[in-house]
Amino acid sequence: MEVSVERIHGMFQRMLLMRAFDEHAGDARRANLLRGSVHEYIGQEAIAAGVCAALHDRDYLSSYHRGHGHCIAKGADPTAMMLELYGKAGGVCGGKGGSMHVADFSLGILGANGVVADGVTIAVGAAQAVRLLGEDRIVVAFFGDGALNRGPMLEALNWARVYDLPVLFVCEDNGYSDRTRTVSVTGGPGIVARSEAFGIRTQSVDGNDLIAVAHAAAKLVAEVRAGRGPLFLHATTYRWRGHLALDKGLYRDPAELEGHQANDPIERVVAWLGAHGVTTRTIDADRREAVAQIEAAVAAAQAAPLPDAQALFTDVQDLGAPAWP
Amino acid sequence: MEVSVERIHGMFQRMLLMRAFDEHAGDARRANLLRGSVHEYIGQEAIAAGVCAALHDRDYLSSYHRGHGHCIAKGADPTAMMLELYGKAGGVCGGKGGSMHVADFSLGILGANGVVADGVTIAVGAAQAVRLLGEDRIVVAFFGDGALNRGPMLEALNWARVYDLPVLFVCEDNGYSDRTRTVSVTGGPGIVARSEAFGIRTQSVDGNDLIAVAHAAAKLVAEVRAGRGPLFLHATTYRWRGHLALDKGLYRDPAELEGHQANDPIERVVAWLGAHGVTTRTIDADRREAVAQIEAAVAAAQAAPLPDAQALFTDVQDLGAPAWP
Amino acid sequence: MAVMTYAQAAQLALRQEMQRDPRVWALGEDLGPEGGVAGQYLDLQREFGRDRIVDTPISESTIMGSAIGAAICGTRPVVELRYADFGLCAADEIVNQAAKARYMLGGQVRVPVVIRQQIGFRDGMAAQHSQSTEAWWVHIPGLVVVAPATPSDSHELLKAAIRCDDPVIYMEHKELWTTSGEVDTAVEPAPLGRALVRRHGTDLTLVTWSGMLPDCLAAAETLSARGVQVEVIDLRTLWPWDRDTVFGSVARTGRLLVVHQAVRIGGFGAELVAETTECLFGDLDCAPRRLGAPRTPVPYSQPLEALCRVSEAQIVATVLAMVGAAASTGHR
Amino acid sequence: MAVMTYAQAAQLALRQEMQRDPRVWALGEDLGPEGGVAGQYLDLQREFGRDRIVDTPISESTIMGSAIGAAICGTRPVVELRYADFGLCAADEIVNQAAKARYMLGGQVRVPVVIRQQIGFRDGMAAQHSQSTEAWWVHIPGLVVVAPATPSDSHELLKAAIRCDDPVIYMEHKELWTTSGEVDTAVEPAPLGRALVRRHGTDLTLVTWSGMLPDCLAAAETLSARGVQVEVIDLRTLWPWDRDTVFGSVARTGRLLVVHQAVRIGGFGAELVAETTECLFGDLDCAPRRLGAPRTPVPYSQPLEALCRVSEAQIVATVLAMVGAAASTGHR
Ligand SMILES: Cc1ncc(C[n+]2csc(CCOP(=O)(O)OP(=O)(O)O)c2C)c(N)n1
Ligand SMILES: Cc1ncc(C[n+]2csc(CCOP(=O)(O)OP(=O)(O)O)c2C)c(N)n1
Ligand SMILES: [Mg+2]
Ligand SMILES: [Mg+2]
Repeated sequence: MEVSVERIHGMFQRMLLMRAFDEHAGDARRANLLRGSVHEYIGQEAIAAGVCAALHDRDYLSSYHRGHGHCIAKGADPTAMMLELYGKAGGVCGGKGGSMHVADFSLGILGANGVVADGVTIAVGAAQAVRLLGEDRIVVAFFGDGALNRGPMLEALNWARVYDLPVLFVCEDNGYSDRTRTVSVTGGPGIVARSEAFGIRTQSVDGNDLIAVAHAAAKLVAEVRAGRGPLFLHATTYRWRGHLALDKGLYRDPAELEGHQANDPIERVVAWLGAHGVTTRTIDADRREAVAQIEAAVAAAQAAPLPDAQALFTDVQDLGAPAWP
Repeated sequence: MEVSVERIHGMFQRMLLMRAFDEHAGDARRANLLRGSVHEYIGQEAIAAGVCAALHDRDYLSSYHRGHGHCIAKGADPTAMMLELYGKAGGVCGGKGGSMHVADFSLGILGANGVVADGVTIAVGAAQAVRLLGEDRIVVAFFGDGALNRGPMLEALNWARVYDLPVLFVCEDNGYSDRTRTVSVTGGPGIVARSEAFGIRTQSVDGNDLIAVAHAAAKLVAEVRAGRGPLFLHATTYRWRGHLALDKGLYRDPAELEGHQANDPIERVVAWLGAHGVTTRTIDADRREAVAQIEAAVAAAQAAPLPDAQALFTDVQDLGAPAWP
Repeated sequence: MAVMTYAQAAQLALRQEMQRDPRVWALGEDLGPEGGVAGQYLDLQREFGRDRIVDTPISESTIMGSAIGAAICGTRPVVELRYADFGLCAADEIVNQAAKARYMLGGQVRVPVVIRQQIGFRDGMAAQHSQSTEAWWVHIPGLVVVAPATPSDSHELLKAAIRCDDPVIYMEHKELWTTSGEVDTAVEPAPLGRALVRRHGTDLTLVTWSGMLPDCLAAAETLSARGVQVEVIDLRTLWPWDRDTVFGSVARTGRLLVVHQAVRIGGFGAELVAETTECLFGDLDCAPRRLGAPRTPVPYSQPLEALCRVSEAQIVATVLAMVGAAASTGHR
Repeated sequence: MAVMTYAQAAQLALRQEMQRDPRVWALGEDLGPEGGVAGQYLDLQREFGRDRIVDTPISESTIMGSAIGAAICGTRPVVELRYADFGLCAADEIVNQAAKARYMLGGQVRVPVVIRQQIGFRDGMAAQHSQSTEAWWVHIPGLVVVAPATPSDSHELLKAAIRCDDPVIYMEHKELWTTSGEVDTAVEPAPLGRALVRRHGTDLTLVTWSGMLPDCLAAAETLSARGVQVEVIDLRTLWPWDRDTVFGSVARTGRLLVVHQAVRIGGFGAELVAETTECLFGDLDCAPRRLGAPRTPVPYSQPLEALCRVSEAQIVATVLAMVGAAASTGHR
């Protein structure tokens, strides 16, 4: 399956947007303009971009705490997302969710999630709904390497196989579970052995190589769509920032970080695009465009109104008053 | 490692005791002399007998809902157990636990357990205590094939490997998870693939062949004792009765049951003992002795007093009254 | 109208809802082979197939998590968690996902899932199979909590729960499965949140639900013979509970007693007493009281388990004390 | 005596207990690298090694289950579950195993485990990282529930919890980590179950704990200036709670207000109000009241989160209403 230069170029533009979005989100959190936990996706962008390019709008996507990139890759509006991070009324979740719960259901994005692995059990259920309703969709579940030690994650792998569900599992293996090196708390031969032990065919890929991810995802998504799922993509990568914006990442050797920064997934695409005839001028324009788009989103977010007090009480549940006198 | 005829004979006697115990327990439950859930171990006795013969008294054992056999195999007093099933004051747990919670801590038996797989997480913790206290003990965790689909079970496998704990996992694979055929809800190549995916060396054995189980267990226990654990024993077997005493097992093909009854682990040892010089007369005496011992236990249990009302309030916790006026 | 058991009524309700709406389905352990632990799914797999009555692995977290995913994606799952005790294996999914998804996502989704968890003592099931955890769920924003006490409600309330667009914790009582009574099989489900006055009375308001209803009615009968007329309210829905009915009654009787099988300390009775006291303090003729299990795990042995149960005699004695105490101090 | 933060006091307590008793150890996610999310384990792995300050996989069920096994086999584990929200991932192990093992096994074992779960709002942590679930644990037989509000208690109560032979749910408040105060570093831990009167008063008894204590004290200050003297009781241990102190105070003041950050409906305030009403009905001058969060998930956006908080102004207004109401109707 060949992925065209044009399509790679489109994915690259999304990567730039993700990068710019999280550059701002992290800085804004450190400046206390945002609240709560903000997990930057910086360094991992090729995975979301490559995988989501293989999806249709109607396909479902479930994400985890590091979820901004997946939303952008699936087509969510960065402005509405930025409003959400700023807790504004016009945010994708009306300001009630924040960074850990960004979602856009109109694009099949079931949401980021604050509990490790819970998004994966939700994803296999979404696939069951697809099956039951006879719909033509597939489900992609993103999660980190740390999730593979949580029971519900492992249950969900079994579940997908038992019911032969149309799910593509995508593990973003950045080597860390919060401040702990995942290998130090993960027994046995590793992630691929685990998914295969549940009968789920698994492919590994260099998650910093957009072209490789895009090819692998195109193939796997087509297979899942054809009913040959569930399948599993294991993508190795690295997160440049701390676990979350307020974590300085001091437990890591600076040399380790530098090594990985030299392997910037964005610059690797830049090189590839250059080799395939895209000019530096075009790429520079892309970069400016991404930054400009995020700047506009930030400006809009900062100018937007906060939610009305009564929003506190809406969408709790239909029955019963949230507060009795 | 050779296991002597004498030792096999001793294990055989324990098997007879288990069988007689659960013959009575099942009947007594069906006659409403007992209460609650009673899970008979009938047909699986070779596993407990063979594994526990390799253990010292000080070794820890954790069990699950089908726990009578493991207790007897580890040396628990069938009379105190029977009192427990009859809810009597002198029961191993003072009548407060019942069939699903039989335990004898003085023999390292941490207890049967009413929640699938929870005993396994407890077992790996026991092994951590052993390590921390520098004790010379190992831990054996028994569980069923259905448990391999529960997250905590899978987490515990990882856990034991991460900390290299002295645990022997023993899966009693009787093909059923309650009324459901386990294979119908278990994806992938199966149980052995799962434990190995967590880096735990696994051996399969015919669980109805006492000699095979005893040999395998002796070897594995010695390895765990020598610090080469955790290890995993996968023993295939079959339960003759329903999932619990009140389940008639109508979801099974009678032919299936008959086939397995022809493979009675007890009669297989009888044949082996015969071939190794143990006389029919001795074996008949063994059978009578086991039945007599259980009859005596039942008589004692039926005659024993019920707990005093105040037992309701003891051993809840040191602080705070369980019932304020 | 037909006479049937609480279990049969539950089976009928699910069957009717599945016939009515193809998006309704059920999942859990052992629903197919013998129709669930109480036959409440009997024959349904035969009628609707293995895709709509789904036998699952022993994976409570994923049973619950997948139902949430399926609910937000357009279906209406009925989750069978068996005992409320095992419901705790899915507490995270229930509380952190099912109850909050609609709110956290700013109303983009709804989570129409029914979460069945059996509660209560039955015949020596002991500490890990006897708990009544309704108070936990009432405390969690986003959840509806329902507990039917009769065959008729077993039918009607399950239908109502299935049609509810929010997650419903649906608690059936193990001892009620085999009770039988009249069921209007053609009934349209009543709205959730309405209590029923099971017996009218003027002297004291007794609020109860689920497995304690029969004992409360028996106690009321005994008390009636002794000249004390107790109004027995079956709450049916615990969240939101029917303030109008309870407050209206307490305003008339001046006395409130709540009876439940759950542990008394921290039970839902505390909320009912606290809220009623806050709102109707001036109308109360005596201190409202609660009866429930002592704060001990549930023991196996029959006489000990029996001591954990609120007995008819205890209800009678408590009511008499309350009525007598009030009589002796007079209206304040 | 030394001045230190609540987090430092917690670190010191654990350190002292680990020095004192080699059976004490701790386990949880990320305890080593930076000493836990609030530095409450800072440097301890360096001092005690990786076998006693254990970094774990993200496996809440097994973190909890293994600690139970280790506790019944002779050690005294301190479990770090991080946020109370994730504590729900181990609800089964806490409720069905830790709380019941001693009882179910007829007293053969004890489960000396401290289960740390951080509660409360902090700075937009939103719906899955802000819950206060103390009411759940109070309802479960077998558990002790502790919630320190000051650096001194962060030190003293953690030590007491570690020495307790039963499972202790130990709830630290996220907003308190950085508060500082005097700590008697050489203190022997006081027994659990004792409240502290943080401020004496005659007009109303305000019972609170954990993160709401500072707001309650501030409100009491404001009220004092307006001539209303509020007695502020810091409960410290929620189960068993200190009836003598609370009842003694309410018997004097005739008025009870409970303030907590947890959701008001079904919160532990309900138990305190219900029990006090049952026992002291005749002493009450007005209806006891409770303040807590509305029954909504915790929203992210700052102004919405702020609305979920019980504010000083709300406390002041409620106290004034209670005192005024009583004043207008007079002693009854
Ligand atoms: C059940 C649960 N336990 C713990 C946490 C705290 N936590 C948040 S993210 C994280 C590490 C996750 O690592 P990984 O899955 O590899 O994702 P990454 O952050 O590396 O992208 C932890 C422990 C949580 N959110 N949920
Ligand atoms: C967490 C949990 N879920 C469900 C149950 C109900 N249950 C009890 S035993 C059992 C089947 C267990 O099968 P397996 O582990 O193979 O053991 P077996 O009964 O075959 O010996 C089930 C589902 C339970 N006890 N705990
Ligand atoms: Mg990671
Ligand atoms: Mg089995």
